[in-house]
Amino acid sequence: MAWTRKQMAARAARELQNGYYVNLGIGIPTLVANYIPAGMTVTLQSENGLLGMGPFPRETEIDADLINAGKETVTFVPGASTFSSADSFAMIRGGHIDLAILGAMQVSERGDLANWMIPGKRVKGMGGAMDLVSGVRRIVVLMEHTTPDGEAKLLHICTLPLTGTGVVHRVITDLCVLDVTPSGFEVIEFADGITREQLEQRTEATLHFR
Amino acid sequence: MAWTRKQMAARAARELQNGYYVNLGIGIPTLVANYIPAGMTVTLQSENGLLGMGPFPRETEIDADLINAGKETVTFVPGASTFSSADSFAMIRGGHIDLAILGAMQVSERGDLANWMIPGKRVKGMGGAMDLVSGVRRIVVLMEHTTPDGEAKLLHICTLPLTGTGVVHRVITDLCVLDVTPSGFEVIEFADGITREQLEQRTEATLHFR
Amino acid sequence: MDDPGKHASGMSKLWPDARAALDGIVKDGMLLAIGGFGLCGIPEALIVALRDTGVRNLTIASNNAGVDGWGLGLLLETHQVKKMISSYVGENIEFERQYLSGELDVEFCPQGTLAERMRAGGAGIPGFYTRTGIGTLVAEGKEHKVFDGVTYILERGIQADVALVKAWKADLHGNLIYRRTARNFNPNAATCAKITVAEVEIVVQPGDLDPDEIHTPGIYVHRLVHNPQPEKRIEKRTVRTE
Amino acid sequence: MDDPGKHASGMSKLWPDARAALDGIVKDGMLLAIGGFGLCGIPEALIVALRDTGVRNLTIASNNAGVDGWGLGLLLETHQVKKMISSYVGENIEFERQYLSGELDVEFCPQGTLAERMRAGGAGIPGFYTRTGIGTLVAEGKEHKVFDGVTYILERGIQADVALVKAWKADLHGNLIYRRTARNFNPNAATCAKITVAEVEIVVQPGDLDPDEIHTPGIYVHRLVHNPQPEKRIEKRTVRTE
Repeated sequence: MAWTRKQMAARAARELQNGYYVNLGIGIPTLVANYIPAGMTVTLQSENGLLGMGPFPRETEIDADLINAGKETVTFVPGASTFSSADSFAMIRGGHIDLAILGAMQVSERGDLANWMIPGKRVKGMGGAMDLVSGVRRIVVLMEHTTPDGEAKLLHICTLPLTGTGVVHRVITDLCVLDVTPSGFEVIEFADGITREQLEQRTEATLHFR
Repeated sequence: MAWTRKQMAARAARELQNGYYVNLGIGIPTLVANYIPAGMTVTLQSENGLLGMGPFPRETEIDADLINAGKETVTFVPGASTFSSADSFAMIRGGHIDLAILGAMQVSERGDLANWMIPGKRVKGMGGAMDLVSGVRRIVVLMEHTTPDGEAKLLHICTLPLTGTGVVHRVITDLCVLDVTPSGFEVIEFADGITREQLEQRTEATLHFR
Repeated sequence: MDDPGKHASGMSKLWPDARAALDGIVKDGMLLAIGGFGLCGIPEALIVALRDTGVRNLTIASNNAGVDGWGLGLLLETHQVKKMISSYVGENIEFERQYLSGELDVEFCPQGTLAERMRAGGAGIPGFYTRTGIGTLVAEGKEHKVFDGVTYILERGIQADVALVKAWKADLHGNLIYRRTARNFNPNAATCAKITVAEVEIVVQPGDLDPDEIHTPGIYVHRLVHNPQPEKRIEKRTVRTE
Repeated sequence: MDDPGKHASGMSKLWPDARAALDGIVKDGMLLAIGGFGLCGIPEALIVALRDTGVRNLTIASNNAGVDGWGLGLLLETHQVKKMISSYVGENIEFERQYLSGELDVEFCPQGTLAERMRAGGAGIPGFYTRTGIGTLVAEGKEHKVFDGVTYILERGIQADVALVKAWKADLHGNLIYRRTARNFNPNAATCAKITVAEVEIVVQPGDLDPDEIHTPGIYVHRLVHNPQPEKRIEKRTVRTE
């Protein structure tokens, strides 16, 4: 059975390690913050200029000057720091963030990532996605295995405009977990009850199994 | 009669304008701070990371954490700010300082400046001088007209390793004030009693007179 | 001074209001750098005043383009903007309409590259190399260069004619302190323009701020506007209930 | 973790002393970035501890080289330094002797270029263009490039193995605040190394510092050493008498 969004987030939380500095993308990746194991210290970076992001505020704590990269009101935790956008992306570009967990539209078996633009549809811009994928040490993609229409998102070659090339290390979907290896996608975990055949049916890219 | 060091500093202070941000070099240029006209606001930058440098401290005010670029203990004035070396030189390189008044070993009639190194003698390094001459909007050199041995310092071409090329706008010596123009040095003021002939005698470069 | 109106008389940089502060310094066809991330930390009063000047054909470097009816959205409604240099413009229907119809030109620039381009422009750095955008549309037409076996692209510094920024607190010399994530692009925009105008909530005397706590030294700020009660609209009001 | 000892256990980054903090992270032949301007804002205890490790053939990027018998001068006396990357070394007789005799290699780097090279190295920028040094010895052998009719030279980012920095105050997460001009190169050195060790006078709990007043976020600091009473030698004690 496919993992729920919560199960996906919980699985992604297993990518975290004590002391990690982590950037979580918009959407399902945001949920990962709810599954940080007790006793583990993980510091969340928000690329608009906050290290040490906390949970959403209580109604009385709302502060218009304190938002995350998704423009949602947030809080900060003890030990937090704020900084300019240039300093924030110096941190990202310079390889100081241990891990980013991001959503995607497509991932290729070479680790190419597309998550910012669908030609002919509405163009919103890449925001900080290109900086994150080229700067953060480890990129984990967290996304549904296929589009709502059932189209494959794990491809030989991305057809959408790229966010970065050869940048993805691991993909966690609702069906499985895959590593991007020199020989392509290698499935390292299955969601309960998901079979090799089911995965191959919903994947355009070649899948390798251990 | 040649100007004294104090008179030179007083003359250099006439280069200041209200609201200016100024960097003063080590030696005679430091004295210029004593001649800022009353009622004029001039903010002094020290390239080790201070904007709004004040006078030397009283004995009781000495703070080892507060020095100028000459490594002397200083104070700061109300409205001062501190910053990192990268931020300090971003300010300098980016053209935000209105004026620097610096010492020199040699200046050429093309505005080349040499003030950091005498080959074969002790080599101390350029410090921030190269950054200052290439970044600050206007460079005024304040120096003795000749070396203590009577050698010319205003030359057709500098013989010492350069600090910058075509960077000097004006030179104030103990004998005169010169502008660097497209056709070379133009004398715009004489110290009291100094003659054209005396200047030419002590200058290797061609001098133009208005 | 080479830039008219660059320094206020004496050392008080405070101007009576946003309209007065922009008088004579903004012109048709200028390049402006404007701080803010979404609607957080935007110079609200200055944007309204900029609209009211009626200047046109502006190029604006700003991470976002506001929303319909607020922030930079106000300048889009009046067709005063010719081109945006932004990383994300997804919140604005009028923006999209003008962009798709060809009325508005957009240069998409990755967020970190945009911030660094502003910093570089202010720091006398005409160009720098970055991995960001390698292999994507962003890299097209840009110089590629290999350092230690890795390929980077050349990005250019941005030097604006005027910057409009929002800070929390200022002294009369223009030293600025920002608050929380309302800092964002403001310190970077403040450095990259010939003339920078800052809108602040609190104005204090020189000496009231500790030198070590100042985020933007006053040298970068030419005019100050006091707006004690900005609206500070919130785009996504999210709360936890437990 | 890819870098052994990079993160302390839990989130307290405090180590018992300077010697312990350097244990296992400094090795022969390493490139170190060290903060300080003259003797102001130098990590005194860490420099002594570095000497005591006995590591050799070091390359050190630091604006100055200390004085005879203090600061980096201590490491010159013991011949642990192979090369200095500095802007000004005029205060040190032993330095001069080793340099003139060829025992010590020196790369002179303009002060602002050195600071920017550290910042760039920490910011993922392998190279940037600057006017500084054009037409001088500094420009020799470097790529020249014209932007908008003006020539610039390419300077490289510095990425160090270890950085040693001095701050005034820290919390246990490694967030740093510097004091006055003791800030200088420290924030830039802190960002450019694989492992950064900070020596501080005051240690507080996370949450005791306001996020807006932090100069160096804790992400850049891997180990902290508490030195409550550094000597802080003054090179030129100048006073006014009136």
